[in-house]
Amino acid sequence: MSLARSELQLHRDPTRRMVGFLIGAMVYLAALAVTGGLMVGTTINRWSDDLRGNLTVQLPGVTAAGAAEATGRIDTVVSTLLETQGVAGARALPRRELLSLLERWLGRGNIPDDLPIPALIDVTLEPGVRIDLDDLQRRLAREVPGARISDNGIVLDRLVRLAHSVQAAALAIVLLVGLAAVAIITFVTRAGLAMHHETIELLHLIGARNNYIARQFVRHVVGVALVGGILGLLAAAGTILGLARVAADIDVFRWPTISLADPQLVALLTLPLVAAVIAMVTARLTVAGALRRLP
Amino acid sequence: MSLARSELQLHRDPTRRMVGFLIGAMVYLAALAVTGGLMVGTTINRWSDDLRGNLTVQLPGVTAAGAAEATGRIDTVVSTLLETQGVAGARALPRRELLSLLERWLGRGNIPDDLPIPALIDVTLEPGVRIDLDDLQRRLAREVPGARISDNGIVLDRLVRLAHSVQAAALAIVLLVGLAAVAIITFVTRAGLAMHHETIELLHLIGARNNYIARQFVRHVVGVALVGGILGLLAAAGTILGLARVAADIDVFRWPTISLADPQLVALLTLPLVAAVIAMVTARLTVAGALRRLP
Amino acid sequence: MRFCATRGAPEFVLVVRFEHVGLRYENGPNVLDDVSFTLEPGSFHFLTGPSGAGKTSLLKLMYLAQRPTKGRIVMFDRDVTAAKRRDLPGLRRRIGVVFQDFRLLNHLTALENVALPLRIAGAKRRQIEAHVSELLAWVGLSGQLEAKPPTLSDGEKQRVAIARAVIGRPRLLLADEPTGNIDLDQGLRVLRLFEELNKIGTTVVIATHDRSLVSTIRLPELRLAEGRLTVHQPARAQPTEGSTRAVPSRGGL
Amino acid sequence: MRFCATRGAPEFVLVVRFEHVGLRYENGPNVLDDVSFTLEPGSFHFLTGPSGAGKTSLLKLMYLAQRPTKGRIVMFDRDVTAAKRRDLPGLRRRIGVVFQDFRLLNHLTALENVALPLRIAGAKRRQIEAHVSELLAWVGLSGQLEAKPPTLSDGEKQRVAIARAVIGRPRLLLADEPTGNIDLDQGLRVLRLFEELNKIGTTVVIATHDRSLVSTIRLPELRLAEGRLTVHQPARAQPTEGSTRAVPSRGGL
Ligand SMILES: Nc1ncnc2c1ncn2[C@@H]1O[C@H](COP(=O)(O)OP(=O)(O)OP(=O)(O)O)[C@@H](O)[C@H]1O
Ligand SMILES: Nc1ncnc2c1ncn2[C@@H]1O[C@H](COP(=O)(O)OP(=O)(O)OP(=O)(O)O)[C@@H](O)[C@H]1O
Ligand SMILES: [Mg+2]
Ligand SMILES: [Mg+2]
Repeated sequence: MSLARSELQLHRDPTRRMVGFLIGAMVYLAALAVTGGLMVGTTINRWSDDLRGNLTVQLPGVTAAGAAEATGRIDTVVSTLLETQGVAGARALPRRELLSLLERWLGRGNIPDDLPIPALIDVTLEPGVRIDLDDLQRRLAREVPGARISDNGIVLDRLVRLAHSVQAAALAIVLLVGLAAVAIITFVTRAGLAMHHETIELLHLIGARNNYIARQFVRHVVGVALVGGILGLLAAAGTILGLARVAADIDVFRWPTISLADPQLVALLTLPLVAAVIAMVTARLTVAGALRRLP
Repeated sequence: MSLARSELQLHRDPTRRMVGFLIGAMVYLAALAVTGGLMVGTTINRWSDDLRGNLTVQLPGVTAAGAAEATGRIDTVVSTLLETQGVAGARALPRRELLSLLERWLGRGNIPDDLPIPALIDVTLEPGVRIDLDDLQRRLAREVPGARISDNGIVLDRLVRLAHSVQAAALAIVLLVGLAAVAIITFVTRAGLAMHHETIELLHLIGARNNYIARQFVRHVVGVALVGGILGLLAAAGTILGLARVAADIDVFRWPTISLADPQLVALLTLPLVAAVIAMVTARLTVAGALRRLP
Repeated sequence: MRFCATRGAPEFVLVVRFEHVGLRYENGPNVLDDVSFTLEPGSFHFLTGPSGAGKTSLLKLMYLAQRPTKGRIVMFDRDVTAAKRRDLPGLRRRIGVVFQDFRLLNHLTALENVALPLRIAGAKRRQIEAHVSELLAWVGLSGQLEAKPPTLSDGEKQRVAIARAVIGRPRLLLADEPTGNIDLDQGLRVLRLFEELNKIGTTVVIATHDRSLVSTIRLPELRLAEGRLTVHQPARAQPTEGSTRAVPSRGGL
Repeated sequence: MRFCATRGAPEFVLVVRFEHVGLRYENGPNVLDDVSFTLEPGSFHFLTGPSGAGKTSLLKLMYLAQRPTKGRIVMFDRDVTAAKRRDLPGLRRRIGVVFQDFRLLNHLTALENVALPLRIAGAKRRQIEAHVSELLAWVGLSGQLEAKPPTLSDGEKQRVAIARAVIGRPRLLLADEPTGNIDLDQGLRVLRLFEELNKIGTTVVIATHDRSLVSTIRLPELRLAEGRLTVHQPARAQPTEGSTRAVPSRGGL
């Protein structure tokens, strides 16, 4: 002979497992979408970072014999570049490096010593700085006739556009999953309340205050949402780590290695809390609405 | 004064919108996952197709002057290649093409006529055939001294592994969404039936046959699932077309252009039907279970 | 209200026969101990007993909502304790029940609620409507054909429940406290409806503790007490029109 | 059953006062037309009228489940037609209601159902249990403290509903057909419970069409017919112990 904790006995509710499951599923999907979005965004940012703020300055080709003589010209160009505002660094690609690049096309050992190979100078720009390329070109050509700037602008532009598209898509997916979560929690909570309508009405009629009634529902829904959300997050973490292991094997695309210490991923840990808050607000509003319709 | 169509009046059910929405959401997610999986799979297959069954044969470089003389040697190699079992085609890369490739590295106009440029022959293999490269190499070198085969094996291997991983991930996601859909429909149907328990019991007591009762639920759930599923599919189609438009702008990665006539995408059209079948089976089993518990 | 169709020879010899029936709900005490009785076609009985005696439980056994823990029950000449599940709906359709708690479907109108047994039996929609609204008018609800149960008073709900029980002209009518929520005038009117049905061959059992009802209309009485059932014949003939062809039942025990 | 605590001066002069109250449900006819009456502390009335007369509707107005379409209602000296929503729970806790359809919570035991009003008022768990089980024993349900309503007979449910209505020692007790499902013996026992409460100052209104109840216990009668209410005094003093201090109410009209 004993009295139950709560007269609504919501923990014996048939909708309980459903609410938990759905919230878990939504947290899972949201976590995957966020991670996916972050990953793709980071990857593309890296790709474009590699290019952004990169110029190549090209000097007329010299044969192996004239290489020593060319070094002076290269140094002139490099120092001019380094004096230019916005240039972070300038490095001449060693002839060996160029030769190995050429070998890809010409075949190993096929490059005659008398092939005039242009000197390439890799220029790094300070982030966010836009340089007047025309002016630079003119100045360089004055110092070393034949020096030309080749810009990676087009490729860069494409990548930046892609990065934005992908990030927009990721954001859209996260929003979508979030909306779905809100909708589902609302529906499920409403259905739950519809089931308990008679109980709510009776409690109301025998003098229970709105708060007394709402509190029980809110406590229940929040508990279920937290548990479901945490389970969903754990499942998502499992999936992400699994994918990360696979991705680590494949460096073709330079996927970033995923680290769970990443601050943006740490933000994912709040997802169950977000779900719980959504659940709480929904439940409170729904109960309040149901009670307002009572006399 | 008129009699309603169905005594259960399920179409006025509060769970109706929830069932429709959830099924729509699941179909939406499943459609996106399937499409995404197909797209990534197709893309990687194309990439690897470009490489799979591709060999490059390289002949010693010749200068512009010696080009005419080299043509004979190239023809010899090509005909030898075409006689080899498993070779589908062989094409000498025109000197102009090679030059334009080189210009990327050497700078436009920097290539002297006397630069000995190797001749490259692009060999396509019949799909699925593995050729004894060592033997081929020996035979070619006999015909034209200095001819060498360069294999893309390593890159190919990587891409095939990546393709498999991505396809496995896509499959896992589709399965997951499918399972979630089944679980959700089951839960929602059960909750709906719990709400209607008294109606079912009364109909049973006044002599309705199980079929009569189950039919109404099944008809209702299937209708809702179909409508929800179709709406979900339409939403998914909208999303996919939107993404396709964005992707079409970006050919950096050679995403395949998505055509909704693709047979695999046409298969997506069956998703609402699949959802309806899942709903039907779930509803029928649940009602049968509920009725079995009655006297 | 007249039930026009009368049949010739009855389709069965016995409507209900209980043989040493016992019933207990899981881990409760015996509600029915050893109950035996027989109801013949066209008989009319009261079922009385104090609250909790098992009147509703006994009716449940008769409308096949409950299986006995022991003993044998024969309904319409068939042993229902051994019957297959798929044969039960056919038997149930011959039985009309006025549930103590009404069991109306809240989302349907009064008209639709009463029409249910006809719909289940597959009757035509046209026929149903005329028939149902005539009956509802007879129980005084002609103004509330389209009202849903939540907007009806309890007496009105009870009358809808009664109409639903009799609409299909059942062979056996089981009414559980059918006048508990209506006043004596309407109660007598309802009893007259039951008598009309009884006249065309329906066997009627009315569970009640309304002693004023039992004493006004003298009918044989099945009395339940402490899990046992005894049959009591009324002291003298019925004081009403004499139309209730109550056949004395050969009660068990 | 004794309600030990008695209070000194009553906290209010009037328990209920209706002034020209009218009620109609949306697009229906007027259920109540122009009803005026006053219930003083410690009075005891029957509320009678044919089925559908509006008895339950009148009680609903009194337990604040319905607002009148016109007129003014004063409860415990407060005009409830003008009261703020957040003041209503306090008023409702002074009122005990036996609903015609019981309204027990199916997932709670009899004990927990009866304990509800005490829980809502914030009573200690220990106190609740002893008190509740004593009351349940008094209505004859000591063996079913842990039973859930679906496993109770209708008479048993009604007694649980009665226990829940009186457990909080309300100032106003409204009982809608409280003896409809129990036999006369138990009905009189329940009435004695109400009389005990009435003795310590509770105002009691019992809606019923059970004429035998009304004629056994002579109490002033609020009679509802065609939307109007008239007050009838009993022909002579109460034949029961004479303990029901029924104060003649100054009825309206
Ligand atoms: N929520 C509602 N909406 C519309 N009409 C209603 C509603 N509740 C009651 N009514 C109507 O109001 C009238 C009075 O109903 P009420 O329940 O007050 O009667 P009553 O006197 O309690 O009858 P009974 O003795 O049968 O319980 C009835 O005709 C009923 O149909
Ligand atoms: N489903 C059930 N599970 C367990 N016990 C039950 C169940 N239904 C009824 N009982 C118990 O069986 C006994 C008889 O119940 P029943 O409803 O048959 O009584 P009754 O004669 O109809 O009473 P009333 O006049 O109050 O309706 C009661 O004590 C009740 O508590
Ligand atoms: Mg009963
Ligand atoms: Mg009423």
